[in-house]
Amino acid sequence: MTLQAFLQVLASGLLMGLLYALIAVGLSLIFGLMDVVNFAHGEFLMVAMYATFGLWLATSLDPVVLMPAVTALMFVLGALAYFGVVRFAMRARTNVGMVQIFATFGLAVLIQGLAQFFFSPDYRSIPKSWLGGKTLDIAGVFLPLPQVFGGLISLLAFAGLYLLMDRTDFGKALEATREDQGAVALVGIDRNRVFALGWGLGVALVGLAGVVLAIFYYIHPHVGGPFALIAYVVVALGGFGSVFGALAAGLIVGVIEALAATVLPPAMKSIAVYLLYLGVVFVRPSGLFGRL
Amino acid sequence: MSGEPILEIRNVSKHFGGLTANDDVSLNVGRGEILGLIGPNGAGKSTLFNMIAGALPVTAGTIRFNGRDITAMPGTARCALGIGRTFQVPRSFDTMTVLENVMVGGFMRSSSTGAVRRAAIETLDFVGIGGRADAPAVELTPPEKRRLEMARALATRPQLLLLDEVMTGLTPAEAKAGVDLIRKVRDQGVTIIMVEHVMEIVMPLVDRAVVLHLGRLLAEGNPADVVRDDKVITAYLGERHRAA
Amino acid sequence: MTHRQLQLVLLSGVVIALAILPRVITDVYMLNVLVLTLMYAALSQSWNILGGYCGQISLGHALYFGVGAYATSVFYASFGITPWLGALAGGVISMLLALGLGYPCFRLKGHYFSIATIVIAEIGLLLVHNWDAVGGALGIQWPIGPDSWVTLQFARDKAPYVYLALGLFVITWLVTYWIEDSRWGFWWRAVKDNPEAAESLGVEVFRSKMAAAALSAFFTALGGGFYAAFVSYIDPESVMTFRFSLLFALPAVLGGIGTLWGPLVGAAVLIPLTEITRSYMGGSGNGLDLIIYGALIMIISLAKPEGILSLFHRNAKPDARP
Amino acid sequence: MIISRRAALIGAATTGVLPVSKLLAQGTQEVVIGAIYPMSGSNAQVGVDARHALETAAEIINTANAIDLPTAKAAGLPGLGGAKVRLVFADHQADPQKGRAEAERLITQDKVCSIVGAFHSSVSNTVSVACERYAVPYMCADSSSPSLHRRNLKFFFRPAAHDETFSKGMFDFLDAQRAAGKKIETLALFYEDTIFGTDSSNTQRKLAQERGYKVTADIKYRANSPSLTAEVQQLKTANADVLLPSSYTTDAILLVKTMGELGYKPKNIVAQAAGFSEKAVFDAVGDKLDGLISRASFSLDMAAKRPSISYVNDKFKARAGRDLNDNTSRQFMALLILADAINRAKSLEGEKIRAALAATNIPGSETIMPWAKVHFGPDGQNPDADPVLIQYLGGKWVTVAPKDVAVAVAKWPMNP
Repeated sequence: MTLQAFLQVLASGLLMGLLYALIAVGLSLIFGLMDVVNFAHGEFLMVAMYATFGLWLATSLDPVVLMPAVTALMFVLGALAYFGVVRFAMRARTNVGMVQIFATFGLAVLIQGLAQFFFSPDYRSIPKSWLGGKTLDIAGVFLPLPQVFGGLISLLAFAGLYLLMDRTDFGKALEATREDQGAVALVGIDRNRVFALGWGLGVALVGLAGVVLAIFYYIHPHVGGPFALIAYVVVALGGFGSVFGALAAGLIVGVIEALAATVLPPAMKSIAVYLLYLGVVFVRPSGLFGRL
Repeated sequence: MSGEPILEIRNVSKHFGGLTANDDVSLNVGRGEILGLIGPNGAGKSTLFNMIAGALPVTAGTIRFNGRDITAMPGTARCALGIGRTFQVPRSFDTMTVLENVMVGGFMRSSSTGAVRRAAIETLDFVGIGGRADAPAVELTPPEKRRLEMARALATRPQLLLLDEVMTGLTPAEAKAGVDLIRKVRDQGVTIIMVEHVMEIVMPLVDRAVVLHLGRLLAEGNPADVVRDDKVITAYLGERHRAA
Repeated sequence: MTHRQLQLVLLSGVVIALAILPRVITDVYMLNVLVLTLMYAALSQSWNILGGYCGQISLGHALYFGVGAYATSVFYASFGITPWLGALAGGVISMLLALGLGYPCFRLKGHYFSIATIVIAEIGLLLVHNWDAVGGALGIQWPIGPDSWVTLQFARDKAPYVYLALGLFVITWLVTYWIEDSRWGFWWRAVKDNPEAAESLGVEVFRSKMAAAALSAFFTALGGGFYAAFVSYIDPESVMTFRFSLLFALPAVLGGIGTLWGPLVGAAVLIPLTEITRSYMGGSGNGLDLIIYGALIMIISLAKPEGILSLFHRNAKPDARP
Repeated sequence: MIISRRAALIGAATTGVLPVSKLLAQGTQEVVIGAIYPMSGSNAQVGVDARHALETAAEIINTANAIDLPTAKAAGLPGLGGAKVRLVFADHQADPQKGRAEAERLITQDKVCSIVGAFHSSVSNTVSVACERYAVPYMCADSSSPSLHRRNLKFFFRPAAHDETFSKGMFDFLDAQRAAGKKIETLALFYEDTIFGTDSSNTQRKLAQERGYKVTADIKYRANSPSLTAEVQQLKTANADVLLPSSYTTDAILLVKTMGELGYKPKNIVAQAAGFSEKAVFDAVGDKLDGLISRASFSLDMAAKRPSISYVNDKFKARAGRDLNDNTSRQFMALLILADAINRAKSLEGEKIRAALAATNIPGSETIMPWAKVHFGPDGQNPDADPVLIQYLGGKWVTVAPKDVAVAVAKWPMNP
């Protein structure tokens, strides 16, 4: 492989990795807050893509312009998912983990069905947009603009998340809730409100990723699955609950996956990512940056 | 209290990173005695306790049980040799009934379910919660949970029983019942080490008191003498001042 | 009569009723649903050993199912060895695999363990997908032969498959029943509820997990062998995907995790629901069947978090948590 | 085996189809045909389109149409007293087990006299075996794995080509281009890790060797991958004279987008249809595909020679909102061929329909396909279902090969 080809694969891997991190961080946030693994995460991504597509179809505005609207919508959806589903799942007295997994799995199937019902199972895409199909050529290394934009959004989201967790009352409430759920009630924080906000935030983050993906990817009721699997691996690799871990693991997974496809038969490139995960947790059972 | 000690702790230290939890602690426990391990918060009682139970590895030193070096042995194996324990915050098996909880311990000594069940019922009667045998463990009151923990540990037929703050949070009447139960256990020939934070409750019960302070052995001897020891008083007063 | 004897009587009743069923129901489609229900009950019972009793939530059991299906198919299609032996071989291979994988994996806790099982099953899927000696993506076609209990091929008759699936369920049930009241059963539940406390009571935590994994993998592979014989054609996508791992856990969770009857009750609700919504509503292609299926799973798991079975417990336990 | 014999008898009784006389006496006047397709899951759109295609075919069978297609002229099937065709659809979710269960349900509950299906070759595999066991003809409309007709099944029929024939057509075209002085030395194979991708690439690899082409990239990728960047980078590095993709819609869109992003313009693409005949792909990335060549079972520009094609296409478009393509044309035609056999069999009994199908002899001109004719070998395969090659030029498909049906000369290379 030439140096240029290597740099190309590396750059593509990093850009994809930033996107993986953005998809995964919402999952990690929700987990860190309340120990819930959300099996409908991929479907939230899909909903965000359809929301972008639907709004684009209705308003002809560019996806970039639609981003705040879609993100806000996803925030509301996340909060609703908490109030409508997860809140009840957390009431379980025993095997809480399994109940959550299957309640959110049921939600995932339901959302897929709704998507098929309202949008038909056809493959949609946004053929024309400001960024779509445009590419930066830096000395023979091509950086597609939608992915560059996605990478920037991802970095901004992580910076914002850092500030939010570190500087705001909401961040402190989140932190307090995840430290000790019982104590929170004593200091007068409404647990349900914090959880709902946490879900809203987590789903809004995956909403950002959905808008970016809608620019350059196809849209389909089942589009979430492969991304969700990667997101789970990213979250676990980085350490459940760790925001920085999600970013680091996302980048690692993106690069490893891209490089593996040049070394292994491409059909088996995911094996490299999976082995990496296993290798890391066998040495560090709580991931790269996990607490536990 | 004659003959060779059941437990010998020799120069045991424990470091957590740069933090020293126990520093060069040596201690003998005689067969059949009730030993009180006391000291203010952060004295290193729980750490020492967990090292004896095998839940934590030592950094340095040796622990011998019945003359046998058990320093590197995991908790499971120590249980097989005859060391039982309870937990500071009771850890019952919450999907099981009270009886089943105790049976888990019983399988240490027998693989016949019938025999284990019969023995477990006896043990439950012995600790005084025989009437709750079929209740789910999760429904027990806190004092009942402490008794369940004790029954579970007794079901493994220990020679040495480690009790971790079993009196904490009990009303005076409950504590009195607890004291009676511990005496009854000792009368069966079981050696007991109990960690307690509150001295007043345990002093009449223990044969010998060992006071830890800042990870080191501060005083040891007859409980009546120990509570009058200046060093001990300072250690506890110091803590009260800090707390205030 | 003790509680345990009552269970055996109940099982006999269920077995007799189910054995008579193929003589009453003659509809091939309904018998097919019955076969699947019993098969998933057996597979979920196998999963329950590790996931329900021992508390190790595996979401990668499709791997063992696939190993069973592939071992049986390769032995039969390539060497003419009867699926009875093939499934047994698959069971043994799976058991060894589970022990080998358990060694590193049981160091992991909670979600790290579950994700590891997903990832390992995905690796297995990709390897089989790209392994030409076992057909790769093309899969393995069973030779079409006459009806026979040796080759387990029956052209139109579903009753033999009902009996085979029922047999598999009864075996997994009896094994669970027997273990539930033995040292291993107590140890597994102790490991699930509180590993630290279990260790202090002399429970061999690691060995308990390994034993549960081996047994669970063995029976899951037998189920895979049965499925291969039942369908007579397998490919990686139709026996090794994540979907199956979920389908093994789901009945136990819906019925009552870590209970003797949970898997059967859960499968009896879930499988007919899945099949019938698809068959009678799926033809339109508008996703309505998925909407109903998804909503029902959600509602059941939320309304009865301890499983459908908890409906029948007389001493329904009050909610201890806020 | 008392049980199995008994059940077999019941099976025969329930499956057994009512004699025509009784059927007519009851006034049902219905020929029930099952259709098994993916109606949910990632390929659900295929099922939805198939539904439109088959319903279009049923409409043409059931009404009188002045076109030259089998069973089109009269309303209903004259051989059965004008009986109408009724379709029953079932969802197989790409699962061979579910496909078989649905086949058995359609046969025993809905009493279908034959079944059409199933897109996925894996599902066609189990469905055809079930049909064989119940002596009900299986019309394999669109599954293209060559292994399907090599299993000695009596009730299996496939009027369209399979992957070997398709690939042969593609290489015949390449040979012709080379003979015309075009430089074609190197090929890049790009295929998904499924039955379709495996069958397609195996044949292409073999043909490349036999006919003296050098394969410089041989890339199997995981279907529905989130990213194909590294894979496309390898294609770009190889920069073969012809890229031969075997991909479905999702990956086809991603492949073309990624090629654009990495600044790779392949010299030529000759696609194994699939995704490259789907509207969704051209909606998404059609601007980058001008000059793409695909093998096809169907070509709309043949409508100039055969009025029936535009007639059918209009009817289909009214239902589906899109033109007929490689899959939907095959599904449409399969039902007509089946109806023709049922009409000639004058019976709904599986054996008789089977016999009629085996005796099928429809000239190509009475189809909407570019086939020479429709007849079946002993293996149930139509040996004369040669594909055409069509090129996507200025937003329209143009037939460019073989010579006798070509409307225009291929634009070659696609990207200079």
